[in-house]
Amino acid sequence: MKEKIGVYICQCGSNISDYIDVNRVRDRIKDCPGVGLAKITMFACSDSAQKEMIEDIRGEKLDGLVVASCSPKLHLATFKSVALRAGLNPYNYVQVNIREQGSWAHSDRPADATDKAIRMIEAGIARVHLARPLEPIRISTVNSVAVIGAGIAGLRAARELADMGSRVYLIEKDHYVGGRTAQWTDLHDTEKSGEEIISDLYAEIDRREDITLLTGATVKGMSGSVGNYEMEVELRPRYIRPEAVEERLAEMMERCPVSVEDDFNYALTSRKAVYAKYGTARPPGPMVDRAALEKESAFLAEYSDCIDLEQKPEIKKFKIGATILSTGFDPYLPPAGEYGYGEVEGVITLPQLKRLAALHAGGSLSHKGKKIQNLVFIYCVGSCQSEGENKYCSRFCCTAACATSLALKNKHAVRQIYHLYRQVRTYGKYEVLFDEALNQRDIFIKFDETDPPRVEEKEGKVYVTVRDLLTDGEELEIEPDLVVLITGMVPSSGRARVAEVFKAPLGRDSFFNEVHPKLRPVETVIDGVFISGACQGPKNISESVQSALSAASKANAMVSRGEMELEPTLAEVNPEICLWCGECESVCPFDSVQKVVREDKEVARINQATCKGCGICTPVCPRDAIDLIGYGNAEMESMIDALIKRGEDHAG
Amino acid sequence: MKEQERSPKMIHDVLVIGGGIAGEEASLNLAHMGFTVLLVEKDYSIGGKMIHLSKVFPTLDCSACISTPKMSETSRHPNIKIMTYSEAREIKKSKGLFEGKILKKPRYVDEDSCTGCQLCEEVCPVVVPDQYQYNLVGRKAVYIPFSVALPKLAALDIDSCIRCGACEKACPAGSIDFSQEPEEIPFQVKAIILATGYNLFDARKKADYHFGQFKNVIHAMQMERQLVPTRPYNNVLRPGDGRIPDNIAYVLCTGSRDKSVGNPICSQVCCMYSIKQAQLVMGALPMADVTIYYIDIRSFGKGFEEFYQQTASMGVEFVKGKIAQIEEKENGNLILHYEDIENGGKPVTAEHDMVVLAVGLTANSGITAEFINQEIALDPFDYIKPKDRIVNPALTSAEGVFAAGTATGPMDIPDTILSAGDASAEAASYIRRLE
Amino acid sequence: MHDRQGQGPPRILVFSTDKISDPAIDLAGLLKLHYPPTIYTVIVPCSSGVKPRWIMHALARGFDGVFIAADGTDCPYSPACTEHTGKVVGRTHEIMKNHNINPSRLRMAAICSVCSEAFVRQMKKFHADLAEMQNKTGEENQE
Amino acid sequence: MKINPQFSLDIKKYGGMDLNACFNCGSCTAICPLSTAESSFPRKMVRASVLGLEDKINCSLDPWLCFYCGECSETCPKEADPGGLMMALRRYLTSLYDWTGLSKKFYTSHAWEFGAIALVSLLVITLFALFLPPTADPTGLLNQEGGVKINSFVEGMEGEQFVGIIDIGDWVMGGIISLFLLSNIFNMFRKVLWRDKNLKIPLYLYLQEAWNLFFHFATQISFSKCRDKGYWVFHWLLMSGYTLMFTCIVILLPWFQTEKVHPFFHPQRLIGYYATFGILLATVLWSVQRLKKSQEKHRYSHITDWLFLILLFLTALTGILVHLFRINGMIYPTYYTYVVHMAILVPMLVIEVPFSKWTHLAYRPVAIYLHHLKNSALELAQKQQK
Repeated sequence: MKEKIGVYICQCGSNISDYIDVNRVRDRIKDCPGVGLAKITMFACSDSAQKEMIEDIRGEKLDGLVVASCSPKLHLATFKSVALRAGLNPYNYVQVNIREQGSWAHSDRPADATDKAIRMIEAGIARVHLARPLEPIRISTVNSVAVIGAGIAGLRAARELADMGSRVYLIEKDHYVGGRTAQWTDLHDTEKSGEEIISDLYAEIDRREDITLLTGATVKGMSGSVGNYEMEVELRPRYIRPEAVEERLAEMMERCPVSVEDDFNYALTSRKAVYAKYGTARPPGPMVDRAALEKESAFLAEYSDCIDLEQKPEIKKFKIGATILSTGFDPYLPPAGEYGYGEVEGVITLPQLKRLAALHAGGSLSHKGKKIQNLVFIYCVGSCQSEGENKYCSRFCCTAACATSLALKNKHAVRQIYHLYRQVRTYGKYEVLFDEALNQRDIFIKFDETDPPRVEEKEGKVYVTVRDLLTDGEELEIEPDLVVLITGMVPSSGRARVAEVFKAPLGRDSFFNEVHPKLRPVETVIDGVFISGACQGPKNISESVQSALSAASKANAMVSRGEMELEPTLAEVNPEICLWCGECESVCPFDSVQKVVREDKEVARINQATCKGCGICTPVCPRDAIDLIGYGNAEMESMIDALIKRGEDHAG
Repeated sequence: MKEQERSPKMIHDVLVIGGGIAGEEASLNLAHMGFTVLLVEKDYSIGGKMIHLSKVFPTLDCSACISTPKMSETSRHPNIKIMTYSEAREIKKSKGLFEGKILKKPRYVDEDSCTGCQLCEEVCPVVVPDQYQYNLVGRKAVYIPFSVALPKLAALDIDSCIRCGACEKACPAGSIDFSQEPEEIPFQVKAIILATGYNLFDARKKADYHFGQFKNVIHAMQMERQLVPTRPYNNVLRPGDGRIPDNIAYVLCTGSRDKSVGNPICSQVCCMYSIKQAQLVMGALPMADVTIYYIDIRSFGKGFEEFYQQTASMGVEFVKGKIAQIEEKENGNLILHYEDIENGGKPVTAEHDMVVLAVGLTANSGITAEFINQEIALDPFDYIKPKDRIVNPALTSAEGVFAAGTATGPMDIPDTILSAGDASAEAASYIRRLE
Repeated sequence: MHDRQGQGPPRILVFSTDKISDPAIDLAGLLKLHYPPTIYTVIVPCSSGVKPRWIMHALARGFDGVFIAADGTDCPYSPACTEHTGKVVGRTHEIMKNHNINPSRLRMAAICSVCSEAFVRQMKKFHADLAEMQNKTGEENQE
Repeated sequence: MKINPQFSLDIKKYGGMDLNACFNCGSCTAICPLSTAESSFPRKMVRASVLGLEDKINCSLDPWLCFYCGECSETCPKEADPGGLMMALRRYLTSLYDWTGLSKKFYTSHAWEFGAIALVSLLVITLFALFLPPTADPTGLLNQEGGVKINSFVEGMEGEQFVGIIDIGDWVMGGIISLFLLSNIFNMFRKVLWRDKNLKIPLYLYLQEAWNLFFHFATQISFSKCRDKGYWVFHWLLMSGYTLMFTCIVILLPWFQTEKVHPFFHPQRLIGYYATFGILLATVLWSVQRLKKSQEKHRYSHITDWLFLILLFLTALTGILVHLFRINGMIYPTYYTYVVHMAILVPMLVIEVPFSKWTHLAYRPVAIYLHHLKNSALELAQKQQK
């Protein structure tokens, strides 16, 4: 039992004290058994408050610390470090969350919130009373990082990590790198095309020995713990014989009898079943669309020197210290009928338009044989849906639409572009692009979400009618050659599986969720799993790269020192009681329970290096012989007692 | 500490200029990676603009709760040396290294002995407008800059000091030192990160809004100060007469997207901070009406649109129309002129008892003039221009010099953190490549 | 043993998990989604680690209900978490029956890390149900 | 409604250069002292021009209700120059009302504008040249006060006879100008009010609202609402001087252009001095401002703005020179300058008044009249509905 516990009640500015009567709380707490000091502070996390705590701990010789403030997710580490600096074992410290689960949750009932805060702090005190001083477990870390996804974010993160001295495994599910950036030709920030940027980055990565690029690769599993993960990856073959002669390959590709929709061009064109994703796709060389070609036995026989359908997937395993997810996004795919998509000919999406422009490099546009001179852009397709699933704004699309419009007019002899928008969000310096689009006489028409434009086909022509909020709600009619839906970003289809393998949580918008947008924007709640680029939320290329490099610096800082500290809150077996039944071993997800013989008795023992402290083993023990350190029966039950006791005292 | 300052040259891996959130984040990242950092801040305290904010969008957690631990961690880290009230001068590159001087301006208070007890502040007879409270209230000539300043030491503002000597007598530690002179300390680093942040748009430039003339027209930072826990009036008040306002207007795009005042670009944060303040005002003054006058609402970041919709559903009114001019009534109320574009497009007026100008951001890139043999290119709006925005977003036109945060353009805090992370990564790999 | 039964609003003990359901409860506070203030959380690493004896202890000491905010499929530790937590609940239900305690005073639901609305809904429902149970017991006692 | 993006290109020819930059913030309309709920401008006109909604523009009176103080353009965050667009729309509408098509030619083609002026000038000079040089004996050309007999420079023609001929010419010219102008005004009326078949205007309203026409013509009171009150004063000086002078030379020529030099305080001379002073002052001032481009409304000058100012200025200047030469008995300078004066005055009147910038002297008050008429009719209809 502790004798002198310091309790600090944070007002959090007014976040807590507006609803919780902190003076009342202090008055209740200060006389609790074992409490040596109870103070109210404006910002417990501020430097001056931290200094004060340190002085108190040293001066008053406190043996326990309770900080009642915000969620421990924010500041557990902050106050642990306070304890450490003051010479108090950090495990003698408990943070009580009276903000998120106190003042904020019950701002409608301040008196009850105050009562709840008192009980929660008393529970915290009860816990500190029983706390054991612990030392962190030091483990060695592998200075290598897996980067999942080789789009622009993944490629950049990989190069930077290698530059900073980490070994990198760059894992791409596709057979070629580049992701969405390769599909994007005109980038208003640079003279280079997306393809060129990807080729340049590939060349840099290709010549580095400390980066292993695995394409056609799927992560099958990840085991181990932060600093020492083991990753298992399956590599799918390209079905091309490595020894095949280049001329033969070229000939084969040309003579391939089967064509399928080309998804690189979003089905605007078709491609052969033996193909490279695009002309300069990297890593170079063709691949075989097995499903499409399987039945063409004559062709397969003729080119048996090139094609080998017998190639088998290969499994690779390697050790990593941390991983960065950069699995990107998918363009929103409108359901058939949304603004005539899939029903009216001449309705395409923005990514399709970009490919269309790429296919007509330097010339005038045409779509399905029709010359394109007048286009209607409809904004916010799949974004900002107040009724639909995607409540969020996709961020990049307004700017992309304006930039595309400029490129179309400059390079593709387009005559007129109409932008049907809700709010123009060319934020920051991108406003210049909006300005330029206006000045090239683009017409911007503002519509209301509840009264969207109508796209109709009459006698083979497309008509768009829209009610313009800027012209007294006048109904305007346009007869464009092409309607382009400015589609937003949705999380990539593969992210659910990735989330499953890495346990990375998804947010309300289904993108990967960061711990905190400002404190830890590229970290997830899973130690050693970072997120970067558009898999965390819509971003343009430059922003994706910034977040990728940010994640790279965090990952490198985590693994490059060769060792790190782990939480010592692990499971613990009481060998006196244990009679080895194996129940705990059967439920442990990490194979951390071993049978050992101790004093002629078979008992269970926990492997400290692999135990993650989940506690799944604790309830299954028929003799109640396993506890999680810090979550023992005494601690839990004394906390429960504190929460319920003196029921009438605080009420009202 | 003193000894190190007297040493002929401070040698570190990286010089980070600017101790706001971007500079702190970049410094910490580098320190965690094992590099040594010299962090130079021109003001008395690190923390930049963010430390003065109330709560931050879209999560509404308090800004101080995010800033102060970061400030504290930065100041504690053994790899980081902080110099406040200092400026980098005459930066030259020779043989792949950057050399220059740090000008340490006199604080007139001895940093080692001052305990921040504020006794000097109590006795000082001079009162001048407090720049940290955006002139809403006064401060003394010798003062602790603000309550969560770091270092929390007194500073003496020699320009307003009348040299009465009262503080000297009152200081128990004898820390007041009028004899301090500017000091120049040479430094040598391998890379430089510019994190000099931004300036607030000077609202007086938009003459039709009469900021500075009409008492109840304030700018958003002044409102921000009225909403923080350490707020000067302990409530939201009209500066004109100290009344609690009940009908507040937000004028968006004050000094942004406006060629008539020389800033054609969007400031990226004003829509969101206004929406956030509207929510906070609704909390602080439940009876008050809040109206936001906008051109376009730019809630583009993660969770922003949802935050905007939530605010609208709380009853904050959003009106499309830019405020053209503001007039003052005798009772201090304000008449706002705008065109009600979405309802017939009529020129209308609205009366509010307080107006908050959502001022934009402007560039603060004066530091580039201190580079002697390197040119740091600027964009047309005077922000530091990235050399290669797509592939190396933090790299400036000078090799080894990187930019983080709002030094490169307007951006919000989450973007700033990412940008700072990027700058630290690029600087780290640049140094590793040097080695 | 059940000295508090029938007095004041029902009290609920929630076992939340550090990485999954507790963030959701935090988020509920952040979004000012109100729920009854007589709901208290105790954080555990994983919902599969809750011991039946703790639940019984809480009920014995006067909690009207216990709620396990489970990790479900989001569990960072075990893909079988739902199953494990389910077993804990099942076993506890058995013990409750043996002690003549209404098993519906223990509930479990998976609360993902952003399922704050679901959490508040669950809490309001549970709270109302427990209040109804109290009334019934009260009436029975009166008879 | 169909959009016509080409319209904004067309309007560029009339001087509307930057309208496409507009992002519809509405600050122009909000700052405009003349914009009202019934007729809100200039943003709506900018919007209609960008979209090319000609139906909306062609029937609109709003451009005429704008007095171009320039505040809208000064405050415009996109520098889209809404004031300049309103000016351009006035030129466009002038062309639209003008059934001869000449206005359009003058506004959109330098060749036509300069050509027409030169042609009329030449015609005038030729006419006079037929009679020049004046009589060989200069003795009879001075009156008893020692001044030049202005009307006696045609040999063998009495002064009164000469004035009579010129007077008839003036009446004919005035008649022709009026014919064009009135028919154009009728055209304006047709486009603005007739087009709207739902609008029923009882006859008495026409009479009831007629005072607006004269009141606004005489006072230009709308101008006084602009921030810069000085502009109104100068404009009024110019306008009143011009109107007096026009009346004197077209209607009262025999009284005005006498052989006898009247004493200084004679109304004829006072009116002449007042008018010349007003015209000279305003034209010089505005020319300087247009050159300095210090004020928004003077930043972008269309060629027709300059021609108008220059012709007016030169007319007044030559007029005053004729007068000075005359009272000082300088015979030949008087006559030659008179010819030059006429060679400037006549094209100024026949080109500018019915077809170009000067048309606004008629369109503005008529527009205000029609505006009031329309509003009264709408009010009436509303009352009747109730």
